[in-house]
Amino acid sequence: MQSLSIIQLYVFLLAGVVGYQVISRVPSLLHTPLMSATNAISGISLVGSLVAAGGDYGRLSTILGVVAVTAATINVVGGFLITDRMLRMFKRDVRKP
Amino acid sequence: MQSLSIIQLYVFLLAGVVGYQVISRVPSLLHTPLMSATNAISGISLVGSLVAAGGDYGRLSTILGVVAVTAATINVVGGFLITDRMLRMFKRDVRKP
Amino acid sequence: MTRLYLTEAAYLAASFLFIVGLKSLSSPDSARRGMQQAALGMLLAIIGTLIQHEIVRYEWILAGLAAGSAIGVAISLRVPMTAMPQRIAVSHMFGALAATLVGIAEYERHMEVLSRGKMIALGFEVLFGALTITGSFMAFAKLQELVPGRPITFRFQNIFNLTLFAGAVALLVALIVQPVQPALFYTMAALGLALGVLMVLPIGGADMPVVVSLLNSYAGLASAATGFAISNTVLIIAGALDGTSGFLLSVLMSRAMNRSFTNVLFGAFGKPPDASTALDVSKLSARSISVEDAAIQLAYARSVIIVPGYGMAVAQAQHQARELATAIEKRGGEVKYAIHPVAGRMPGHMNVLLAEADVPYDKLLDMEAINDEFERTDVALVVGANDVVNPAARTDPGSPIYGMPILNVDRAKSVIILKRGMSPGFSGVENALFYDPKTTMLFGDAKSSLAKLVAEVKNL
Amino acid sequence: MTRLYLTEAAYLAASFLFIVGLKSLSSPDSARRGMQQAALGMLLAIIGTLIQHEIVRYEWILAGLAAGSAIGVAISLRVPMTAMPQRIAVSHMFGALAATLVGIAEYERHMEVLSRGKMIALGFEVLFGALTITGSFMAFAKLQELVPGRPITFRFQNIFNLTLFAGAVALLVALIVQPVQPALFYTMAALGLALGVLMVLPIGGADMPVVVSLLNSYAGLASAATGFAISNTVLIIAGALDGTSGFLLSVLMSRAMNRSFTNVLFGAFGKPPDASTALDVSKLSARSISVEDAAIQLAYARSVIIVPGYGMAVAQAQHQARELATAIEKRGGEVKYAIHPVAGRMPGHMNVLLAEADVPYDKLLDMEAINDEFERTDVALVVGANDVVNPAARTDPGSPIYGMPILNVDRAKSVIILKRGMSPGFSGVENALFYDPKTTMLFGDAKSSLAKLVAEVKNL
Ligand SMILES: NC(=O)c1ccc[n+]([C@@H]2O[C@H](COP(=O)([O-])OP(=O)(O)OC[C@H]3O[C@@H](n4cnc5c(N)ncnc54)[C@H](OP(=O)(O)O)[C@@H]3O)[C@@H](O)[C@H]2O)c1
Ligand SMILES: NC(=O)c1ccc[n+]([C@@H]2O[C@H](COP(=O)([O-])OP(=O)(O)OC[C@H]3O[C@@H](n4cnc5c(N)ncnc54)[C@H](OP(=O)(O)O)[C@@H]3O)[C@@H](O)[C@H]2O)c1
Repeated sequence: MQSLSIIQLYVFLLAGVVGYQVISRVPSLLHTPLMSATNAISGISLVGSLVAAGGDYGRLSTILGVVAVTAATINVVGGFLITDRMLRMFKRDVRKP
Repeated sequence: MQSLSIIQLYVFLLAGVVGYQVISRVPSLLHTPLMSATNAISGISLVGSLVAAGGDYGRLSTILGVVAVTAATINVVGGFLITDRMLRMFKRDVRKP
Repeated sequence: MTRLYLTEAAYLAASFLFIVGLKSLSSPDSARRGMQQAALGMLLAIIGTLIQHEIVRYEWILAGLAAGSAIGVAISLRVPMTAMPQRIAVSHMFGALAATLVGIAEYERHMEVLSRGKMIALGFEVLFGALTITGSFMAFAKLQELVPGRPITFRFQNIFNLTLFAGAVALLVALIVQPVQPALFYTMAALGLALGVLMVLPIGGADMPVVVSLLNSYAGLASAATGFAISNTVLIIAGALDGTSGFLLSVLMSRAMNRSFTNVLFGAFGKPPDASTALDVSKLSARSISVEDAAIQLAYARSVIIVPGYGMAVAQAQHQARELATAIEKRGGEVKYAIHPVAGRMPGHMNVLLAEADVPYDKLLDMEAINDEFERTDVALVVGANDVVNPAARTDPGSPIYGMPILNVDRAKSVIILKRGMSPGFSGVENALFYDPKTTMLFGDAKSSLAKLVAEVKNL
Repeated sequence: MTRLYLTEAAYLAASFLFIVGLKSLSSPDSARRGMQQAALGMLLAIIGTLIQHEIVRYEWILAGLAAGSAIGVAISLRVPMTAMPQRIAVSHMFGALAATLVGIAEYERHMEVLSRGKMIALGFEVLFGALTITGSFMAFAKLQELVPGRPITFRFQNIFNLTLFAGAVALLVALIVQPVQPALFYTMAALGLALGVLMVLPIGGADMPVVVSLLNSYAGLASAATGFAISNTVLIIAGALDGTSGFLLSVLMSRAMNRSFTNVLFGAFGKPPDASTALDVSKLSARSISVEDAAIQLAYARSVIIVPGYGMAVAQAQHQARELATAIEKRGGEVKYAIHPVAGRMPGHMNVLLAEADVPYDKLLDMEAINDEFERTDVALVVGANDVVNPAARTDPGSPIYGMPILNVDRAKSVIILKRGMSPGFSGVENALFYDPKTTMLFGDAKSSLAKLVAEVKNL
């Protein structure tokens, strides 16, 4: 386990570096979509929720799980929808080539 | 073990992404130093060699290990020296502010 | 076994599709496709999870998914662009809620067998999660003006909050030493919830965006912690991405607002800075202008720069702004938009609004790009912007916005300012620009003023 | 336990210092410090390893470290900048050697207990390692001209090589199924060694740089594989970094040379393209110029662009080039350097040479930056460059260099070309520029020609 959680730490930090490099290149033009995009992605906790809801670990786990699934799904569906709605609005000047 | 080697794969790929992003921003001005820099860094296999050479895993391992240590050290020392020698040569125009 | 491989493959794909998606946001052309790929990644992650043997009953899951999707669609399709900040705030709440509940479930299940590492992860997950739930809700409430937007403060507030936080951390430590103490665990969660509220109370509504994206980063950290707790790599990666993103944005924001980030982090920020400023407006007077005259100026200008600000968002005047621009362009004038990094109330706020009004994004120029053009501009039309065009940021070291880079509106040949009255902007600082001889004020709600201008310009 | 933490901390620090170091290479100002930090990282990694309990005897280690350092210093301090490609090639050999030996040791030790995952890792490690050892050595030998630089080819070469490679892979698979087959293991290693040689044989000396950086990438992959085999994260990360870097560079190079990367990967590249070209030089004649006249042109030119090429490297004429530039500048002329991405024989070749001659790097302009300036330039002085200034790349679709972006030397008001004779460059293509009316040739070794020019210009 030991070494596993250490290497997980590496993953976390490396992902952080990647995130930093990627995000710092997003123009302010798209900062609002960025906010809702990361928001949608944070819905990934759905993955955890599914296990809690679907595995049979007793009543409590199921209840908590289902609520969690619902909440996370709102994030995912809502987040990606809104982001797409925003991004659809950004258009090039048609007159220019 | 299973999940360990999978997560190691993540580390490998994430590091690859980081590498890609970092390297693709190195100006051609510094491509030669870059080559020798990565070369020096590849001397990291020294870490593996040390264990082979210093642990007591019998004659063979020690011999192979020592040769490996020597070879890797050449890389590390030589690589960083040369890189530094090159980089030292790059100077701004003194007359300009 | 093979299933396990499938799941892992799905997670791997998801992780990289997320990265690809965020990378695509570096240009508006690639952005949409990229985010669709990210969504695909999410789908893969979900499927990958559902096929696991661990999962035995599906009915509940499907119920949850259905309900969630329904609500998600509902709250996403009609929300106006001006309501984005609160929309985003509220959904951080949902994300954090999920993470927290999962954390609790995990704890209840494994309490007895928790390794130290896992307990640390779970602790962080629940603490950050709880804090984000209430924090986000408060932010939402303030932005939605369910509760008064003004900062709510009391004596020793910071000390009090810090003490509570210390308490929570102490409990966490205790739990790490000996996990099987449910009482402590739930007290810690409760403290987290309390801290969330207390953290946001002293912050003015206008500063919420900083908080919101900070909470975004917390939500990210919470899911990353979940990842550590249930050793799920895609959670760790997605969490890390969100964590950095939220953090980076709030730093950028506070920097653009010329606030130190610590000042932002440690409460009491957002208190409207005491408006004691070099400028005494009592004996100054601003020239107001009639719609007709303003229309004439605009109609015959060769070059016009529109400077939108928070006021445009409040008035929802973006469509009228574009119509005016088109009208002027029809008459041969050239129109550009100058977007200040912190114009409005969230990063990129103006861009989204104007994009919504079909303004092509290559006409939205950011500060660096346009600041030198003001000299050569006949009319700068300021639509509900104030702080971002306030010369005090350049001239008056005493002013709270001193040092914040601003748009050089005052360098334009003439300036027309649309606002309802003389009241100051978010920072509470008086604006000398309003009293500048070449400035004229067109009072009234930005939307109606603009509509009138359009009509006039068309008739000329 | 604490030791284990120390080690892990050291590795973590090392990994990030490596990334920091490479990141710093994005600007010449930060580069040096950054690489020193990377070196520090390496030191940490070494110390972190030495403190492990696993390591019991130090005398051998110290011997190895001492010997390695001695050799490393020796072969690094005096090597001339022009010998960089072979210098780098040879050290890939050492890196790969280390990885391979470690792989063998691991195999001998754990053969019986190897998990499938580990066996895959070990296999890759040894295969790639062996291939890199001999490959790098061949590259070195060719660049050092110990063996003839020209491509050595025979019939069915590609098929033959591919078959061998397939064989090696087959052995690897067999080993994964049943690791305890030393015979197969060593045969695979041997095949790897053979493949390294065969892979490089058909490649012309001038193409070596592409191969060298490809081998850099292989060496990286080998160490990454080591990392997987002995589950050591810093090895994995460093390996991944090298892997991408080497791969990226060789792609960039072949692109700049207008070669598809597959064409580069699959042998038979580097064969001097059959010089059948639209241009028939038999009835053309180039105007040669005397040192005196050339000196006068240069001395009275208001603007001069020096275009260095492989010839300058061969002649080691970089110092004379700088002296000439200074002499011209003393007389009030303005001098710049135009650096083509693939001028010379390795990426950034010209930059390093001129930097060595104390040319400030902000006078080294790359193609994009300077190509428009040639129109406004009085004299373009081409020092041993050929392909990178060959108009055929623009005009002659039949030519092998067609489509490669070139420096617009032919747009300059007048051109002086320093080379020894009329022989073509690396690509073997005749160069119409030499016969252009406004071009004059100053024949002779670049170094001596430049030296003479300096003397003349000073005397004027
Ligand atoms: N963008 C971000 O991320 C962010 C985040 C947090 C804080 N902030 C802060 O927000 C401020 C943004 O500056 P800003 O210039 O855009 O806005 P501002 O300084 O807040 O000024 C907005 C102006 O619009 C006017 N207004 C309000 N409603 C209006 C309506 N319906 N019609 C016409 N005018 C109206 C107001 O004057 P009247 O009431 O007289 O009409 C007010 O002076 C900066 O101080 C920035 O630091 C930005
Ligand atoms: N940079 C890279 O990474 C890289 C890698 C692989 C291949 N390449 C290839 O290398 C070529 C580089 O082009 P280039 O224009 O720099 O060089 P080039 O095309 O190879 O031409 C070099 C010229 O220098 C002359 N020369 C040789 N020794 C000389 C000396 N001592 N004094 C004066 N002149 C001398 C030669 O003519 P004489 O013999 O008549 O003197 C030759 O024409 C490109 O084709 C590129 O694709 C580059």
